[in-house]
This record gives sequence, C-alpha cells and structure tokens, in this order.
Amino acid sequence: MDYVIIGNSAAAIGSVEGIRQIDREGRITLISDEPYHTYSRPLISYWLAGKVTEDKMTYRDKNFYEVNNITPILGVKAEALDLKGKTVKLASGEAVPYDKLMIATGGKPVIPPMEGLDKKGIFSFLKYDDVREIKEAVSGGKKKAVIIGAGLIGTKAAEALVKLGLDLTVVELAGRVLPAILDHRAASIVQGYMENMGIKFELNSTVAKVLGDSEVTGVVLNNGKEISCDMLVIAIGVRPNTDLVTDTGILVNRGIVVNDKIETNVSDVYAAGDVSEGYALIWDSVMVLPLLPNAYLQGETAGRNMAGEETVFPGGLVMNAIGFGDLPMVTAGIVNPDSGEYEVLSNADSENCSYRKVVLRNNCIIGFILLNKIDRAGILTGLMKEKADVSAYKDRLLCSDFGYIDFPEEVRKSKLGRGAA
Amino acid sequence: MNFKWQVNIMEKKYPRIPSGCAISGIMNKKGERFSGTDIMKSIALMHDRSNGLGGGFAAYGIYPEYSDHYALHVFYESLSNRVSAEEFINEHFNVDTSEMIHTRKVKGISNPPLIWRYFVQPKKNKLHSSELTEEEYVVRCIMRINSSYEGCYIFSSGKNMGAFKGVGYPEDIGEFYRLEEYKGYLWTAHGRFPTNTPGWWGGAHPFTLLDWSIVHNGEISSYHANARFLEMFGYKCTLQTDTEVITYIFDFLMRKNGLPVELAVSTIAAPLWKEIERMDEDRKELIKALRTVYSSLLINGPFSIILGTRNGIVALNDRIKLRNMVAATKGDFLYVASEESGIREICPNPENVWVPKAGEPVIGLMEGVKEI
Amino acid sequence: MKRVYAKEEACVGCRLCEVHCIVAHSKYPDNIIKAFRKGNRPAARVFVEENKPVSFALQCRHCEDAPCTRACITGAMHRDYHSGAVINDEERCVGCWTCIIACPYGAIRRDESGKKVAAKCDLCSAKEGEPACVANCPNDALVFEERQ
Amino acid sequence: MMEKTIDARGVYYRLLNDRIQEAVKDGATKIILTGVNGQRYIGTRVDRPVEIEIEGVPGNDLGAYMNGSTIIVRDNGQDAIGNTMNSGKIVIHGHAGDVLGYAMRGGKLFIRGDVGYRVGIHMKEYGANIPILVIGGSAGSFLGEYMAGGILVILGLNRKPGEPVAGDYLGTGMHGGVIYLRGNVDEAGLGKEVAVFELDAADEERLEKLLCEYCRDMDIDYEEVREEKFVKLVPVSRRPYGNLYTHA
Amino acid sequence: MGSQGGRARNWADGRGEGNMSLNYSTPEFIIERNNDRCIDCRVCVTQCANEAHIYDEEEDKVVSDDMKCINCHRCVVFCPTRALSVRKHPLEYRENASWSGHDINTIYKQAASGGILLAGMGTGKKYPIYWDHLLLNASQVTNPSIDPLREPMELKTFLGRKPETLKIENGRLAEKLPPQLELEVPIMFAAMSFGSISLNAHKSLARAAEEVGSFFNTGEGGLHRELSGYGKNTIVQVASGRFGVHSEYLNAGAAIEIKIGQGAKPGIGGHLPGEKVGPEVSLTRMIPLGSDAISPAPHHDIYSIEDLRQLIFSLKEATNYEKPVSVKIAAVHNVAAIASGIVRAGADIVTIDGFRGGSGATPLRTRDSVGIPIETALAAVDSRLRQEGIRNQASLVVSGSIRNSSDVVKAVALGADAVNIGTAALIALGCHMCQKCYTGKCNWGIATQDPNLTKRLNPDIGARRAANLLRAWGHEIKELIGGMGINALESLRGNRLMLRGIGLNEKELKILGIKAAGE
Repeated sequence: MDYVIIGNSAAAIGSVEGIRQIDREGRITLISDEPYHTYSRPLISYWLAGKVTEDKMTYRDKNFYEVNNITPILGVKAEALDLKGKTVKLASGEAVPYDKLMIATGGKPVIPPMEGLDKKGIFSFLKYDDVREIKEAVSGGKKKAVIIGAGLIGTKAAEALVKLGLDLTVVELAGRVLPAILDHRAASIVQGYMENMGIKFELNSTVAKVLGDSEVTGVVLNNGKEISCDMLVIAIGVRPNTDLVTDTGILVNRGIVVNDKIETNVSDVYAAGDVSEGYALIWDSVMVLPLLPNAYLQGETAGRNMAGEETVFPGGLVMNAIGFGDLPMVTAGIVNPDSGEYEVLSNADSENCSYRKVVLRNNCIIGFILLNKIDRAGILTGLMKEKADVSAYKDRLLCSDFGYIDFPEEVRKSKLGRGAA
Repeated sequence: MNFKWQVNIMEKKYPRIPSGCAISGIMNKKGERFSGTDIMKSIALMHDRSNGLGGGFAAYGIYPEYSDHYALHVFYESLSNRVSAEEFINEHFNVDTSEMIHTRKVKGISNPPLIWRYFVQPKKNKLHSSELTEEEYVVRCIMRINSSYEGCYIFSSGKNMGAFKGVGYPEDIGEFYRLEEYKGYLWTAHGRFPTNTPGWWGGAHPFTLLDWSIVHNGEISSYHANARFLEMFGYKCTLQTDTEVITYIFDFLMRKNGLPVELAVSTIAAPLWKEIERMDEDRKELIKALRTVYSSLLINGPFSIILGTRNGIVALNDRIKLRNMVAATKGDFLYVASEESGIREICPNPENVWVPKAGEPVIGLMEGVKEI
Repeated sequence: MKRVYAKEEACVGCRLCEVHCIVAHSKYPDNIIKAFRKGNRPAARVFVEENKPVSFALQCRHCEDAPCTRACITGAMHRDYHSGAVINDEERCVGCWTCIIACPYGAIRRDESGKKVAAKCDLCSAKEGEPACVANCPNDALVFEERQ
Repeated sequence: MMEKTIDARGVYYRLLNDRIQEAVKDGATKIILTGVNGQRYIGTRVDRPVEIEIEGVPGNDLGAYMNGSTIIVRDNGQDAIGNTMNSGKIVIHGHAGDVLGYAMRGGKLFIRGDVGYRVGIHMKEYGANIPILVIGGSAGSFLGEYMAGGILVILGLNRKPGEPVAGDYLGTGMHGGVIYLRGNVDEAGLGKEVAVFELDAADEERLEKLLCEYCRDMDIDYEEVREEKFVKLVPVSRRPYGNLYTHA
Repeated sequence: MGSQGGRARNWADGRGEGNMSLNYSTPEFIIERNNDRCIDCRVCVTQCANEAHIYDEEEDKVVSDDMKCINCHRCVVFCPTRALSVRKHPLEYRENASWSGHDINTIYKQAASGGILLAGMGTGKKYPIYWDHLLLNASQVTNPSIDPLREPMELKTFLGRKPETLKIENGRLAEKLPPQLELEVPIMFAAMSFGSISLNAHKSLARAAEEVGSFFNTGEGGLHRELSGYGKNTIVQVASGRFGVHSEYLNAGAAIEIKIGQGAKPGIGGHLPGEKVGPEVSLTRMIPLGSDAISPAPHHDIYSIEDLRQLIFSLKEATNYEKPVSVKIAAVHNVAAIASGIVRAGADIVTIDGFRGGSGATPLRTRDSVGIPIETALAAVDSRLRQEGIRNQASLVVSGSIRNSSDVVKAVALGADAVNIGTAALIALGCHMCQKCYTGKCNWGIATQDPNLTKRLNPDIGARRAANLLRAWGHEIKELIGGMGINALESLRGNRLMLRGIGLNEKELKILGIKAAGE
C-alpha cells in the first residue's frame, strides 16, 4: 500500500499517525514544499518572540519520519495530480504513485485588495519562512509596524513584535479585537491589556493604501488616517489552499468537500486540515475549521480510513486557547449568540481581567469564554461535545472552581471510574 | 439443692437477696372459712412469676380451737437445734400443744427442715417481770430465738393464723403443707423469684410477726435506710429481706405508733410533693409531718404488697406504681393478685375488677371491724 | 493500563495527595520540607475537589483517545509508547493552554512556578511502584489499578 | 377463610403458642381461643397475619412484636399488651393493665375500658408507620411518657364526675406524636414537655376516622363520644433534653 | 472578627452560651507547631473538625487555636512533616491537694451552663486495675508447655445455655442442644449502637467479626440494612428504647442481647441527640429525622426480676426459641445475686460490663463513681453461680476495659467464657482516646454521624485492622495458654490456679478467689 501525503503540518501528521495506528507496513510518502522537518505553525509567533528556540519548533521528534517509516520529500512542491493514474506530479518532475492520497496543503493568507501591495516590507504571518523574514527585517532595523487584523494571527503577531521592541499599530476592520472568538466585554478587557503592553489599535478600520516607494513607509486607513511604519504584516486569516485540486474533479466549495470519513468525492483521495471543510459541532454545519486540533483529528480520522479502518470524524469544535503575556483566555463554540433561544450566563472582574461567560441553548453549553481563570475549561468543552444537559448544576458553571464535584454522583462516578476512557 | 449451702443459710450468714414475685390474696369479709385450694390455684397460675426458690401462704382463722394461743411455726435444722430452742420456749411460754406440722412428700420439694408447731401463751411471771406488753414480750422472744439460736427459726407467731412456706414453687409448697386440709377466712400467697439460691426456708414469704403477714412483690431500693431506722427501735432485720422490713414498718407505725392504716400507707407510699402541694392545708400539714418525721420509712422502689391481719387485708402499690396488681370482688369475697388471671382462675366472673392506683391501698376489712 | 482511581466515599479531603504530588514533582522528591521551601514549588497534578461531604482526588485519566495530545500545538503532549501514559514534555511545552481547553476532565493545570507549562499527572513515571498520591493516601481513597 | 378453635384451658403458654403457630402453618386465617387465662405472648410467634379471637383474660405481652395480625379480646387484658408491636390490631373489650403499647411503632391498640400506668410509653413512629392507641376509659399516671410518635386517644368514658381522664405526669418526656384527650386537662398534671392545643381541621379529620373505627369495633355511639370536646397535647420540643448537658 | 484572627476567636469562645460574660474556661491542651518543619500545607486545617487549625489567608500561614484543641491527634498523625505535637497545657492552678484543676474547671463549666457534665469513653479515674495485679502461670518441668506455632491449639468457644445432662439414646443425641454461638476466638465486639458510632465503624466490626469468626453487636440502634448480610456474626440488642426492634430484626442476628445496663453508666438511660439522627440513623432506629432518641433508664416492662423473665421469653417466642438470649448488665455492688437471678430468669448468656467500660456519652459523675471493677464482679459472679450449681446453665461474657490478650486470658481464668471489647476495638479503628465522643465531632470518623467525618473511617481499612487485632490477640492467647500447658481454652476457664495475685490484700485475694504470688 502506498500512501502519499501532501503537506507536513498537523493534518498531515495526523494522517501519518492515523495510518500507523492501523498499518505499520505500508509505504508513506510525505511531500511538502517547505524544507523543514514538521513544525508547529502556531509556534511561529513564539519563535519570533524568542520564546521558542529553533530546535523546539518541531511538531514531532526529530526521528519521527524514521520511526514511522516515512519517505519525506521536503522542499519540493506537488504541482499536479493525476487522479486517474493515481500519481502526484512534483515540481521536480517526479511522479509519485499512490494508492491513497491525502491532501493537506493547508491554507494561504487572505490578502485584501489594497493599493501598494507591491512594496517591500510587507509580510504574511503563516509559515516559518514568514517569520524568518520578519525577524530578518527587524534585525535589519525596522522600528515601526502596522499589522492588519486583530484576529488570532494578528494579535499573536502583535504580541511577538511588541516583544521585539517595535512600535506597533493593529488595524482591525471589526469593532473589537478577536471579533470571531470574543464578545465585546472580553474584547475590551483584552484590548486594554494589550494596550498596556504598548500595542495601539485602530478598530473599525482597514488599510486602504500602502505608502512608500519601493519600501513601505506608512499606510493610509480607509478613514483617511495615516500611520507611518516601516513594515506591514498582513494577518487577517487564511483561506484553503486548494490550488492543487483546481479542475481535477475534486469537489471544492470554500474548501475541499469531504464526507465524514474525510474522503473527497474522488475515491482514495482524502483532504484534511485547513484546506478542507468539515462538520462543525455546535454550529451543526459544514465549514472550514482552520484550527490545529481539528486539522490533526481530521488527518488522523482520514489516516485510519486510508488504512482501511472505517472511522468517522466526530465533528470539529471551534475552540481556541490563546494568551497574551499573563492573560490567558479560552473560548469555544458560539460566544455571540444572536437570538433569544440562547441563555447567557456571565460574570466579570475587570480589575483582575477575569471574565467568564457561558452560552446555553436548551440547557446545553454551546459556547464559552474564560479570561484569566481558565483552569479546567476543558470540562466545559467536554460538556459541549457531549451536549450534556447542565440544568442540574447550571448555577455552578460560572464558578471558577466548577468541577466534577458539581456533577450528579452517578455521572461523576461513571466518568471517573471507568477504565479506558 | 446443695445442703451445705443451706446450712450456711440456717446459720444466718447470707447476704441480702433481692427478689421478684407473684402475690395473691383472698378474704371473706363475713369470716366464712374456706380451704386453701383456691389460693393454691390462684398462685399456681402465675407460675412464671416465680422460679421455684420460694413459695408460701398465710392463713387466718385456721386454728379456732386455739384462738387464744400464739401459734409458733418453727423450722429446725436438726434435732439438737430443736432441743435447745424448746428449752427457751418452755422457759418463756406455757406450751399447750407441741407437734410436727403434717406435710406430704412432694416432687420438687427437697431437704425440708424439721417443721414444728407450738400453741403457746406467755408465762405470766415472765411476762410480768419483763414489764412488757404481752405482744411485745412475744416479739422479743421470737427475735431472741431467731437472732441467737442456731439452726432454728420461728416463721409464724400469730393467733388463729399461720404461715406455711418453704423453698419450691408455691403450688408445691401448698401441697407439701396439705393446705387443702386447712380452712381459713383469709388467705395470702406468694410465689418467689429470688435472684439466687437461698435454699433457705425462712427466707420464703410470707413474712409474719404476730398477726401481721406480708407478701410482697418487687425489690425496694430503700431497704437499708428503712432497716437502720427500725433497728433503733429494737427490730432485728436478721433476714435481710424487703418483706421483713416492710412487716416491721407496719408493726412500728400501726402497733407501736398507733397510726391508722391510711396514714401508715401515706408514710410508706408517701404522696409526691407535687401532690401534697395540691392538698388542703390540714391535710398538707399532716402528710408533710408524716413525710418529715418518718422520712426513713418511705419505701422506695417497686413494690406491691398484701398485708394480712386478723382484721382483713391491705393491698398496696408503691407510689409510682412500678408493680402490677389487680383487685376484684364477688359477694363477700375480696380478691387481690399480681395478675387478673390469678383471680379469674378461682373467680371466673367477678362482680367488680379494678386496677388500684399507685399508693392507694385496697383495704378489705372484716365485717364489724373498724380498724385493721 | 493501570490508572489512579478515587474512591470518593473514602476521601477525607486532607489533600495529602496534592502535597505529595508537589513533592514528587519538585527538585527534592525525597525531602518534603525542602520541596516546599526551596525554589519554585511545582503545581500539584492532582486536584482534590470538595463539596462537603463529598470529596475526591482527580487526575489525568490517561485517555485512550486523549484530546490533549491531538490539541497540542507543539507535540509536547504525547502518549508514552511503552507505558501508555499521557505525558507532557515540559521542555517543549510553550504554555499555550490548548490542552486545558481540550481536556474534558480538567486534569491539566497551568504551572507558572517556573517556565509556563501545562502540568499534569505523569503517574510519577520517574518512580517505581505506586504514584505518590496513591502511596500517600491515608485512607486508601486512591487506588492504582487496571480496570475494564 | 379457614377457622380453627383451640381450647386453651389449662394449657401452658408455650404449648398454646405452639398450637397457634401450627394452626397458622396449617393455613388457618382465624383462630379462636377459648378458656384463655393468663397465657402470655399470644400472637408474638405468629409469622403471618391472622385473626385471633380470645375468650378469657390473656396474659402479659399479648401481641408483643406482632406483625400485622388482629387480636380481639372479649374480656379484660393484662399488662404490656402490644409491647414493641410493629403492625396489626389489638382490640380489648374490657379494661387492661400497665405499660400498654410500650415502644409500639405501628398498628392499632383499642381498649374499651380503663388502663393502668405508663400506657403508650415511648410509642414512636417512622414514616408511614404511625401507631394508634385508643383508650375508652381513664388512664393511670405517666400516660404517653417519652412518647416519640404516634397517636394516643383517651376518651375517659364512664368516669365519675370530676375524675380526671388521666393521672399525673401526662406526656412527661414526650417529644413526638400527639395525644387527643376528651374532656378537660388539669394542666397541673401534665408533664412539663407538653402543651395543650385546640384541634385543627386535620386533627378533626383524623380523629373522626379513628373514632369511627373505634366506635364500630366497640359498638359505641360515635356521636355520643363526640359530645364532649377534645383537646390535643403535643410536645413543645422534639429535643426536650437538648440543653440538659454540658461538655465536661 | 476575621482580621483579628485567633485572638478574637479566643475571646468569643471564652463566653458561655446565651450570656456574654466570660465562662472562665482555659485551654486544656497546647498545640505545638514546629515552624522549622511546618510547610503550611493546610492538611491539619482540613482534618480538624474543631477548627483548632486555621489558615490565615493574609499571612499565608497556618496558625492554631489551643482553646479548641481536644487532643485527638488527627493533625499530628496527618502532618506530612511531623511538625505538630499536642501537649497538656502548662497552665496550672496553685497546688492544692483537695482541689484539682479538673475539680475547679468542672465547677466553672456547670456554673456557666447549669448542665449535667457529659463525658465520653470509660472513667479516667485512678481506680485499681486488678488485671495488673494478676500474674499468669507457666509450665516448667512437671508438665510440658505447648508450642502453639506447631501444635494444635484450640480457642473455639460456645456461648449459650447448656443442659444439665445430655440425653443420649441408642448412642445418639436424643435432644438437640439449645442454640449456641460459636466463636473462633473468645473475643467479641461490644455493643455499640449505630448512632453512637458511625455506619463505617459498624461495617468494620461486622466484617472483622465475619472474617475472624466472632460477633459484633448492634447496640441499641437497630441494624442498618447494609449489615443484613452479616447475620450469622451479629448479635442484635434490645434495650429500653426498643429502637429498630421488630420481629425481622430479632431474627436477623445469631443472638439477642437485652441491655439492662452499661458499665460506663449503670442505672441511667441515654439520649442520642437529634442532631445525630440523620436519614440513615432515622431509618435504622425507625424514628423521625432529627428527633432525640431517648433510651429510658429502665426497660419499662421490667421493674422486677420476673419481668425480665417475661421479656426474655417474649424474645424467645418471637424467634421461635432459636436464638440464645443474652442479658447485659453493669457490674454493680450486688452483681452476683443479680447475675444468678438472670440465669434463673432464663438468660443463656450473662454479659457483665465493668465500671471502666466505655460509652459514647455518659454523665461524668456516673461514669466516674458508679459500679465496680469487672475483675471483682466476674470473680464474684462466677463463684456464686458455681456455688449455686448453675454456672453451666449460662455463659458468662465480661467487658469493661479489656485492654490486651493477657486481660482476656486472666478473665477466662477467673471464669469468663468470653470477653467483649469496645474501647479496644475502637482504638484499633483509629480512636485516639480524646474522649469527646459525645460532641459528635469525632475526627477519626468513629463516634460521629457527620458525613464529612464518617468517611474518614474506610471500612476496608477498619475491617482489616479490627480483624488483625482479634487475630493478634488470638495468637497471644495461644502463646500464653500454651505456656501453661493448655491446648484448649476450656481448660483455662475458671482455672484460677493459673492466677496469682500481687500487691493485693487478703480481702481482695478472697474476692478474686486466687492465691497470692508465692503461695
């Protein structure tokens, strides 16, 4: 059996490990246009900030490929697919045959249309190479940066850059930071915290124009405000990198369409991670879930299916853990409900940057935000996944020491007492 | 039965023996005499209230031919004991008749002592020189024998009455003494449940002194307070039984101090202070005085007793009624027993049956008699 | 595999498991006083939950399908191939707390005593025999055993 | 219904109870005992609810520990009837002695006539088990002493004018249950742990139900019984001795 | 008050209930915290139900309040760094041979409260302990001692009524023996009610009894449904309150014990305070939740010895004459006569509890001044029953401060068939003899119904420990009697020649029926 995996990040590694749970023998070829041993994409901001050294960037042990008996083809781009001939064509000209193919090409940065994108000093914030370039630029003397996007990528980029001593402004189209995962209350706490770190924000704005000749010298916002800067980081987000499958017959919606076994519409071809769409719990719909845990789980599910063990993807959960300085936060599910069928419980202690919000629908948790006191948040995640009726201990959900003690005895005992959970 | 142990008993070196019991009493207020059969049946029915270590009867009106004589019933350990005791009796009394009491062999009665009966009158000169009343003279003589003479015990000393008792179930004791052959107008009976083996015939109930006889159920808690008080007045509580002390209390209060029976009862089973508070002033003063002066004669703890005299019976419970007692009448008969079934056995259809209250005596007087 | 299970009816809420967990994961596993007094005191990896009269100790269940290992952004959180235990490689952990939001038992704790890392029960893998919490439970309220 | 008659005349209690138990084993549902006089523990050993009718005066501990049987006594009863009784019913058409219904925790004990001392002592209830003791006549002192539960009714029928329904220390140490008393209470005779109250609607309802059954069993005119007013006695505390002690 | 910490609390505690004046109480014990060892882990705080250890959040320190310490050692045992010790408080009154500190302090308490002084466990007064004046014999030369490790050694004991003679017809037993209790060791667990001790304590004892082949006794608290499986090792008790007594209960055990009295409180009843009557106790005792469980001083159906017979036989009736009935009394002055009466009333076992016996709660003055020592009571009863020829009719069980196996051996030599252990059993379960059982706050989970505390006694551990104790004593008894050349316990029973007295006067030797050492 020949497995070919295109990609080298979480979904790809998940596929490898999924395959290897079932099949220790089959050949696995892993193709990535990046020349690096598998590394953790989310760690790039840590690397940039100097919190993680190069040798700790790897997502798996150095001997991962050997141990898992993988043939890695790194730094070589997969250029085309021959789905009939079941081969992958590489930029090197080589054609790699496959019995089972995993497409885990991930995402690519969203670049909004604006004037002056041709200047030097404009960076994405997605791959290792992106931050390497940024670091080089900073050590080359850059002092002032504008980041477009105050989402997950933008804020982490901001945290890293401010740590590097840059004068920093974050421009965000929405009216608050981290608009997708926080509500107003939490966002204002986080914003305040980040402002204390020295980060400036321009909300409800976008960059209309990049100034400068060949090098970036500033930006003009859509409200006319001009901000001088010597570098611009575009960190709005990612969209599926579906280039490889264009016109191959593999069905693409926003991302590659897969079923609950992570198969595409073409047999023996799978797609996982940021490139694909997946079923999202809570939302009860199919969407792109560009989050590492989902990517891994999709990959692992696909891998098991590729190896012949029928496995169903349980659905992905939108959940994020993120922290700035000493302020950790976790959020999951629907945090900004838009109708009356939801019940919202919350309490806040702005002084301590603490905030706790739980959103319920029919007495089931469908989302939550925890700021600062995030311990044991996973219990809420678990309840969310299970769609557990929480009415028996609803009044305890907002307590920072909410725990198994609050569960009914039988529930608690069955969860804690069983063998292999 | 261990005879050696019994000898010890006869040497009067035994401890106080607490006991529980069954009691029964019958009287015919007109003085008509009837055999001992009924009383035996009544006490036998309450078999489970005794344990075979004591039974006895008191019978009044059984010796009409000797009605002027004191009838002394005596247990002797041995012939030699009799010889020495008779010496004393002959010295102090004129003995009209001296005889062995007729008994029959009964299964369940073993090792009886020698049982003798004497009909006697005090020797005039002795009585005179003693400067005692006749009754006191008799009592002193009995006390003397019972406390100083080895192997000898006078267990009955009244006129025209007698006690019959011993170690065994009461029905066996009755049969042993052939009580069906006696006729009396008033009978009391006792089935004893002592808490160890006295083996001691004298320790059985009833306890008698002159005409007084007492059968008693219950163990009183005031025993030594009562006894030590009585001993100041010449009583010798040699038997260390509750019954003995109760008998002496009645003797002391009624014979020596002349209290009417109601007040003797109010002393023994004194009303609670709470009840005294509710009495009218005269009564309050009287009862308060009784409780104050004779405080050592309050009998505390559970008891139900039947006091027999030639004039009738007094049945009494302790003041908070810790023991059971039932009374009934039919025609000229008055019945008292620990359990109603004890009466029903011999009087199936009484005219009146009642449960006397705590401390309230049932007094049955013979017709024509004003006082007990 | 053997796991630690709590018998809540016997848990007396003394928190000695937490104390000994701290000691076992400190620099002075053989000296409790030094463990508490010298340097950074690590976080306990066992949680005593209490709502009187109920109490019990809870620690990582070492799930077969451990959500924390899948969620881990660095690969630090992993299943030990030999023991089956889920172990966090604290050297590689960057304290992103994704595992915290993933763990349905809430059994992972932020340990900020030194480098920020996710602290969790490792079944005292460094030591032989029973984990410290089990060995030091005064009332046999924790057992280390295999269950189906 | 299988009926069996046993002549108890002169039969020792243990043998009589053997015979009763034999009859029960043989399937008798009603057992008539004739000539009973003083035999103890009737109904105690019976291990299946039956009806026992007694002619004569049964001995002490009638129906002790009894579970569900019915005993009807046409004559008087003695002491300790219904001792620690669990359930069932005992009806005494005459009077009875002391310590009736001691520690009784269920079932019914109906007495037509007077009763002795310490009746209903330490009656207690638990859950649906509520012992009921109804006395037609008057009672001696310490009625309902230590009472911890249940219903005790005392009617004082046929008593002489001015005579109290019950003796002194009524309800002394009582800490549960209720005593319904027909007529007036001399408060001086009450234990210090109880207080007197008027009946409320719930009391009336339950008393009516009870008394109707009692009057039917005893063949008494219910209306006549109700002519006199009832009061109820209840404990002032469930913990009468809560403050009696100090820690040494 | 919070910020003032310990001192403010002290003042508050110094006040009597219901009035605001000082009650003059002073601490009895002093908690010594070795600050070089204390790591402020707060384990002591979690374990002290009396709140003698307090965590001062502001100072991040654990501090102690001596006033609240009852010296139960829970904190000392639990302290992981051995930083704690508890000592007698050094505060002294001026020396006065007539007026001890205890005398003075109890007056303060009563002057403040007007209440009856309540105490727990057995008397702490320095009365003579006769066990410690008895010496055991051993074989030398003239007959061999026996090595119990390798040679047969029998401790099996039967309790119950023995017929005067056996009826044997055609070589077969013509009449069955009356019901007997069979013990593998001559030691049973004394009656302690569910209510006075926790269900876990009961479970521990029940399981240990089953494991070792002995009996536990329900006391007057009914039989909890979870213990119904231990029937063949259960003695159910009937006491004056009749709690939980019904026919099913009477038939649930192997024997029935009528409790008349208890060594720690002869002559008085007991109250289980309503706060200990939680759902389980309520269910088991069959009384309403939260109500006082009052055990009257007497059985109100026993005011005389013949009434005892009536009760004994009512119980035999209720159980079809299949269970031995024991009657338990306190050792009092007239115990020999009383015991004789009990045997004659039909009891199959007489159980006598000496005045050093324990109790969950007893008036202090009763505990400390009523009754007589079990050793003298046992000697007197055994002698009396033998004199009367009825010793074989009933078995004799004694209790009230049996502290070790040699006490057991001495008891058997004096004439006991078996012993009951209460205090020793509780100590095996973890009791540290702080003697505050009556507060309901037993830190060891034994004498309490507080669910926070009862779970401190894990019945698995308790059963193991209690069983271990019986086994250990069993081994020691075998060693001791083996040394005397006896290989079956019955040969020791009443064998007073195996005893010698030391430091006893003539009268005491006579009462004990033994010779002096050297005689």
